[in-house]
Amino acid sequence: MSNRYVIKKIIGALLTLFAVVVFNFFLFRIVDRDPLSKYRGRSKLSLEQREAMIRRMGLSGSKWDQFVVYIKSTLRLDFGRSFDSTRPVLREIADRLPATLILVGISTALTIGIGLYIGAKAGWARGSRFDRVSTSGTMVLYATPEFFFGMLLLAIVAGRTGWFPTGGLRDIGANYGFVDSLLDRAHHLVLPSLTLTLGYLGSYSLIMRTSMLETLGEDYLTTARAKGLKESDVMTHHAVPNALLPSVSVIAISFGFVIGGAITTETVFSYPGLGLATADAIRNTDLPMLQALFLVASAAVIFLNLVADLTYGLLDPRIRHST
Amino acid sequence: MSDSVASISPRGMTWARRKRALARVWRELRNDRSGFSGLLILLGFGLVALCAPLIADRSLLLAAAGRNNPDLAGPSAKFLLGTDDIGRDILAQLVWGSRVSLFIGIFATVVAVLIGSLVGLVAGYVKGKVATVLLAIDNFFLVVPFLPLAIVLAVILGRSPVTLALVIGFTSWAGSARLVRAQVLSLSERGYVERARALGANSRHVILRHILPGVAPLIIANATLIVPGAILTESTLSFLGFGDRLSPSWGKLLDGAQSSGSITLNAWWYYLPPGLCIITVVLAFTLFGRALERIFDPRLAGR
Amino acid sequence: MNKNLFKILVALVVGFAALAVSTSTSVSAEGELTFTVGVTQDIDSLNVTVGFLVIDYEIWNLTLPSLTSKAASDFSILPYMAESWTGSEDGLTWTYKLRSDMKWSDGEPMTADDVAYTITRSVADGWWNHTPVTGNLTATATDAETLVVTSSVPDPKLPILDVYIVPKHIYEKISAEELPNYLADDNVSGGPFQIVERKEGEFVRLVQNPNWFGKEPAIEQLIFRTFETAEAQYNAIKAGDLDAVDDVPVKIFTSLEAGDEPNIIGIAGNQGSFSYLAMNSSCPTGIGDGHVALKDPNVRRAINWSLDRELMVDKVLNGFGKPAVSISASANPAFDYQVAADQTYSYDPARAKALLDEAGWKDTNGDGVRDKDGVELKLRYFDRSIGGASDTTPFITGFLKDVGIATDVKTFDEDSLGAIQAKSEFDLYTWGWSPYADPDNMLSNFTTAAVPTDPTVGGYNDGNWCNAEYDALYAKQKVELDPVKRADMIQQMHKIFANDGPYAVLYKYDNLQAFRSDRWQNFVRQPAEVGPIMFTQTSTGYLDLEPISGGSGGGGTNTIVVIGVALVVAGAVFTLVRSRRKKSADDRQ
Amino acid sequence: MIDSTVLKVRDLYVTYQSSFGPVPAVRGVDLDIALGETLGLAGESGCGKSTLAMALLRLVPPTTQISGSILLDGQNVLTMKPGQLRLVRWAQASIVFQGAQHVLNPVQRIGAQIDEAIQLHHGSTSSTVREMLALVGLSDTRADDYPHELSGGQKQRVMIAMALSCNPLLIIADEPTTALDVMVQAQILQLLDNIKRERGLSMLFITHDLSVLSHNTDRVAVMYAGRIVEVGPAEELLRGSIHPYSRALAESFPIIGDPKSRHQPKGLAGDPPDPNLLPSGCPFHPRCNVAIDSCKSIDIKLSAVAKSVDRQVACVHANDESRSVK
Amino acid sequence: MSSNKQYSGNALLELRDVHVAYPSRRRGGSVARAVDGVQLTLQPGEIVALVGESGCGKTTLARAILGLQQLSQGTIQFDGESIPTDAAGKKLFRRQVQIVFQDPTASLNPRQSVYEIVAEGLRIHGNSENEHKIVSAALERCGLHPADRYLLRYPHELSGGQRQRVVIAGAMVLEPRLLIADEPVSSLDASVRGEILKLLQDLARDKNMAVLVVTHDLGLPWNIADRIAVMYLGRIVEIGTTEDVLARPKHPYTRALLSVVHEHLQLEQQILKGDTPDPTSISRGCRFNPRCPMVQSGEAERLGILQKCLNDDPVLPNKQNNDHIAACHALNI
Repeated sequence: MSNRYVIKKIIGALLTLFAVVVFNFFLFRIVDRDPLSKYRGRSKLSLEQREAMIRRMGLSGSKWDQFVVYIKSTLRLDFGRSFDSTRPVLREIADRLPATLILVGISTALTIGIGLYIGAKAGWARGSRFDRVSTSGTMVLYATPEFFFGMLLLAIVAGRTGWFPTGGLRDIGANYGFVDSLLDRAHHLVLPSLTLTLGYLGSYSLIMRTSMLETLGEDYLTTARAKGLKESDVMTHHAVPNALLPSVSVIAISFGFVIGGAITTETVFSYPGLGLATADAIRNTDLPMLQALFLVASAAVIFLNLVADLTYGLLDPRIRHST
Repeated sequence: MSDSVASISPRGMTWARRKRALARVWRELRNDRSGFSGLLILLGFGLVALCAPLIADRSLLLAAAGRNNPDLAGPSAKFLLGTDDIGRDILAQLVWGSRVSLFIGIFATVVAVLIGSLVGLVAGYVKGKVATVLLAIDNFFLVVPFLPLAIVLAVILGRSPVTLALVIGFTSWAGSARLVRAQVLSLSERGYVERARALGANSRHVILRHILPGVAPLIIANATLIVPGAILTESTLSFLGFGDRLSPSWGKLLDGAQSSGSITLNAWWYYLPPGLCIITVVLAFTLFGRALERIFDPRLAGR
Repeated sequence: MNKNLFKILVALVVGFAALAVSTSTSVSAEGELTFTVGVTQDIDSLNVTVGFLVIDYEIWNLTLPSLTSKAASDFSILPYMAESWTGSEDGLTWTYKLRSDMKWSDGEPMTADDVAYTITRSVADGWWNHTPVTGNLTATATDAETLVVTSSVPDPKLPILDVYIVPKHIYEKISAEELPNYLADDNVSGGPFQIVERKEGEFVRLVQNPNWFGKEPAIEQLIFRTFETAEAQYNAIKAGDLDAVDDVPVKIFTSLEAGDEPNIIGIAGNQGSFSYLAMNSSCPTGIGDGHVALKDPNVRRAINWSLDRELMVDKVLNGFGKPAVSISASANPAFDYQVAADQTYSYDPARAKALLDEAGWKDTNGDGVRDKDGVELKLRYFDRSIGGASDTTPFITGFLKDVGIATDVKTFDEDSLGAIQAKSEFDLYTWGWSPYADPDNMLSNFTTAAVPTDPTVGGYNDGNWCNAEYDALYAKQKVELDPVKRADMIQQMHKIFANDGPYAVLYKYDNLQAFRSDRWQNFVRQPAEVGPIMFTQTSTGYLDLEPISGGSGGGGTNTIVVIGVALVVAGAVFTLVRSRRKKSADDRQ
Repeated sequence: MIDSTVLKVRDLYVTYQSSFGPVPAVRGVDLDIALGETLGLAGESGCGKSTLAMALLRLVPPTTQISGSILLDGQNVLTMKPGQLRLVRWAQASIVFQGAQHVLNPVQRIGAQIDEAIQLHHGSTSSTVREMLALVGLSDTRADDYPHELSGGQKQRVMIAMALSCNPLLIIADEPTTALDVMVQAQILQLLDNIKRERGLSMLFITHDLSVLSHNTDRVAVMYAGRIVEVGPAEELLRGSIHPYSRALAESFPIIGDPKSRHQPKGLAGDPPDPNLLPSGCPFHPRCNVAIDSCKSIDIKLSAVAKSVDRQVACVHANDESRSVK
Repeated sequence: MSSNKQYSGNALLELRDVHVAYPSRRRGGSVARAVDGVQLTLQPGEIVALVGESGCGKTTLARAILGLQQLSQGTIQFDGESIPTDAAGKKLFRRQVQIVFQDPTASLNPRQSVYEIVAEGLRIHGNSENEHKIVSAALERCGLHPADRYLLRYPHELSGGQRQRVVIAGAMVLEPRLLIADEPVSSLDASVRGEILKLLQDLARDKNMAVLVVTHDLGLPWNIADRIAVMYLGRIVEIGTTEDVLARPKHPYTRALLSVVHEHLQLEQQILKGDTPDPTSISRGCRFNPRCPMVQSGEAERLGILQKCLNDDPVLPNKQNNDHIAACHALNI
């Protein structure tokens, strides 16, 4: 992969990120929201105090001044204080980030793994029973809103059987050792990550199936067969690596949807991550939180897209070696 | 056909061609079991949505409509799908909900496809700085996480079905722009476009005669595949409480089912029908759209 | 599947699991008797000068002492920090004798000095949770155990003096400017419990305060877990994850009362919380842009007559509440409006229409909406986005439509709606109040003084309503020390308010709480018979709770379940891989 | 070894399944290739020549019906079990595909692709990637390259190296030089020729371009509509075709300097038939300028020509003295 | 028939020192000099074959003549005038110069019927009178008769040869004076090839239309061309009548090309080494020197021209129309 390719992609990602930052700035200045409503009536703030607070929030002066302050503080990762909790936004986010990282991470890994596996197998054996069953199944998964899965799982699995906790991140205050606390967290993760996985499995599987079908007619597969390779090896060594390529970028773009899925899933399971924070922040019109959450989510997707682009570059020698 | 050709005007011939093309699409669709059943399901839902006033009176949707009805009652002869938590007929809400959900899904798609096609067409046909800028904007909308953006816009713009549809449309055009652009780029390289240029055609001719007819099927197929996404988004927004509370969309019904505890109470008639409607319509649109894709894009034949 | 890819996936999952461990903060290591409460509200702020949500008060009740306490059964005064108190003849000065053995949880002595500091500082800084009580008080600590409080006017709120006492050694370090942003995260407690851990949006964990000087609770550890939905929370108690929940969905509560869950009991407790439709009456001294029609008391009355409160109680509350025509001034039903049956607003759309006709609002252009002098009777109707706050909206808008009043509904978050209220830029909006034990605070909300005049400061008179007669009565009851006379004045105020008032009060609703009756017993309600157990005025319910031995669920089962699931998954994967191996022969040839 | 015939095809029928029904692509073909012999197989697109090539190693889609027999070194390919078939593929007969553009896996290094074949048939060869590359005139640093880094000619060399890597008895070269430039085409043909001679390989050389066959093949078979219409020694067949189709095919490539073709492009009216809709009788009769009435109904079988033992023709005029010599 | 046609009057097409350069795709990469100084004239009714390997610039040159490609240097005159750059003039010019592309399948819009395809040129140029008649006539002239049988067909319903006939008919409706045929038969079946070539030859003769055939196949000019121009790396290295060039090739490149064409049996095979040359790196001196058999065999050194070959770029001598000339130092000894 040439440096030029890498640099180009990195610059592209940074530009998009910057666009998000700018977009954020304007978007949240359109909303009419009193930044000091939290303090209204609860303590007697003098006019000077109010002005000082507004100034500290970067909400005074011309739009340009505000923009400069905004950019500077964004670069310092200073997103101000939450309108709602009055805690620093960064702290709120730092508190909730790990939970979402784990949930989205595990679900994404499972989704990609299982989705690609099913898609590859279905595409390879097009028209077979496995293909028909799995494609129908993945289509239904694809058509089902993930929160509906969540509702059903919650009702049937958690509500009826009690095998899994109905929500939360862990058993609070329980007396657990290291291993037990790990298991406890895993236990709490099962239903939310299952929800998120089921919710997005379908699209990944369909994407992979399509790109598998695209490779099916390729001559190099005939070459591989002619060489005497087993069908399974033809698939794993020749078809899958090629079919993965177009999937990579489509999958990267889908990350944005998984982030959306995290919002509903975390809501259904009261799972205290960034998704739930987003839902709450929107409900409260907590602009500083929203701004930061939006930036974090965008940055995550932009970053993952960059990773996907670079992975693509690594996987595809045609890009890797292009100058 | 050959014997009557001499009498057919060029315009008639074009019509004949269109008719034949349509007939071909129809024939192939008939032969595509999943795509055709998707179409039938959609027609069914469309019919229900159109005939909603005939099936259930609009006044049944009013909060006070359940005045003399039992709350959360199971299906019965009087209430085929039972009642909701304030005693209203669920079937009536489902029927009217199909209107809202389909309207938002389709209107949002129209918005998305219009923006997407225009951007895609321009970015594909015009090269240089304009295309670069358009692609950057497209990339932005492609990469920025869509649901938070849609929610924020919904909060800013309000919650009526129309604004909701606009929001969803405005946030989901990027993919089709990309698709259209790729197709336009590939069409521009085709021999027949080159040939038309060599014949002396200007851009208008090339776009109208070759590029647009070439991308149109793709746009139609793509649109059919955007609708389910828009319906899903609407249901998600409504479920999260950002929909229009006074319009009984399916997502709204699910929200109501969830907040009234119908799942815990085993009131399946409240949460299953809207969920299944969403799944069915999304599935039907997806099957239909994929079938159109197969028909319009021979490359995908046999999928 | 490509073996390498599979390995990468396994590595990813393991990696995330490891991350899970590394980020897990250690939870309490001792085996403590834990009481876990599910709540649908997240703590707003633990700073007693900022917070205002019910959950905030609940935590303060458990962690901040007050001078006296209130009896669970009837709110009568009980000792707390003060063991005894004596008042002067004129009732203006009270001398409190405090316990001598009190310490804050951090070991600092808790003395009369803390009380005097709290009162003095709250007046100076204008703490909004304190000033309604302390505003007219001065306090001095003559020694560690003696506190002298003087009121500038006769004050029926004495000697209870119902405010939270804050630790002076903490608060004196924080300037008035910094105070609004103080997060109160040093967890110094003077109540039965102290906070040991808090995760925003997730939970707050309290343990017994070792320096607590009162009755030792059976509960050793108290956890409030935040849930996103009431249903999820109910499922959690059903599954045994919780011991109690506040806010059970009404339909579920009905099934609970029907005995569907033998291990859970439901308590529908009323402490005066009510919902209302505020109407912008455009007080001349206030600001705002309320609809001209609402200035006319007859239009407001018409709206009151147009509402079918019974239906809303039935459908929205499933019967867990009762229709109301005036506010609840106090959590104590003794102060409720004793309204005669013929004076109450019943559902009478015809009367509403007649009143509107009489007021000159008629539908002259036949569009179904009344108008007068070219002005349509179309009202801006705002409601809140949280939980079920907007459940009445479709009903009310429907009732209004029936009598020819159009509405334009918009939904806001609480703070934004609060900001709109502070500007009085609305016509109608719905909200709710929960009263204190003493009626003064609630009654003060409808005085002319509480009308917002500066949007940055706001005011609680959210009907933007003023009535001289009401103001006069308010001033009188405020300094009336005779409870009977005071109650009488309050009845008159109710009457004025209900007849002329800015509210269409909808109903009083019950707090629907549920408890694991297989694990706990001795549920004490406040007030007796009708009140809830948790989220009361004093939160003494927690101190009374007693465990039923052997009823508590343990975490051990979780491990077994997880291991079981892991085994099943591993088995499935193994089978899958095996079957793939077998089929990998060239079936395509 | 039973005899010196490396490949013996008898009565081979290959029928594809398409959405329009069965498509008979190869209809009763007999072929023999002796040890060290190169047979050229010529025909236009759709005549079934590539299907024939693929069928030899059963590389056709699974739904395709194949009947007849294909004896490769005495063993019938069509009755082999999959495992056995895999052993035969590449080790006994390998293929040089047309359009080297896509026949190499674009995401695998070419060294690995050659090595894959070597590893798979380890028992039958001890050659190394480096040797194979050297054999086709590529430096061994090329092993680390990806297909897209090579030119068309180089890719075809890699393909040849790969085909030789397991020391097969037979190489099936399916349009090995199509899409290459004249000069590169010549290079590849020369390379194939040299290797064939050095190793004593048998080869089936399939092309649509008769002109490349004259130098590189011993015998030539011409296919039309799924069957062989004429077969015989290369020179003889190209210079003096008997079947009107082979003659037309030969004439469509003018001999430069031959005044008969100067300003006289020769072609054949009509189009090759659609395998779905084969004409009755001799499938060539609609385009044939010497067809007689019986051609419409009677399909003449390939049979020996009186004047030459090596030649077989499927034409009613095969033995007309006046027409057979040109 | 005689191969030495005599032409009178002005040339129909005259190329002078035509250069076309593509900017490099990569930064710092060199420019691709696809066409690097070409002189060529075409007389009305004349068929000229432009022969060369892929990448020699022959297709770029064809596109440049059509105005589909910007010149970086030089002039192209049609009918004595420069190719117009304004829209109206361009349109008029395009009417007179038509092209037939290599792949008829790609040249036909699969969504249009044969009628629409053939009529497209007429519609573009606003000539809709008698459209039906003109289209039918053109189709029949191109061997698709009765035309009515084909009008409503779609490209995918036609065979390769029929498609190419449709393409040619589409060009012929405008009655061009110059037809550029870019590898017109290379994607067609061998048996169809001759028919299409015959059609081109007949059209040229009947309509007095000049044809520039771009091809890599030396047999094609022997079939139909009056003259041959051999291109190598953007330059014409040899040009002359078909008979002259094919019978007595002067340039070593032409000789090598001819030697590997199997039907030309007189010459001993001279297979040039190396790949198709790269227009981004044209060597110093004679552009053919890296592959030149004369240089490699030492013959150039023997003749004493090696230094010239390595340092001087040989140019085609000035010439008359039918002169047989080549750009090689060995010819000037």
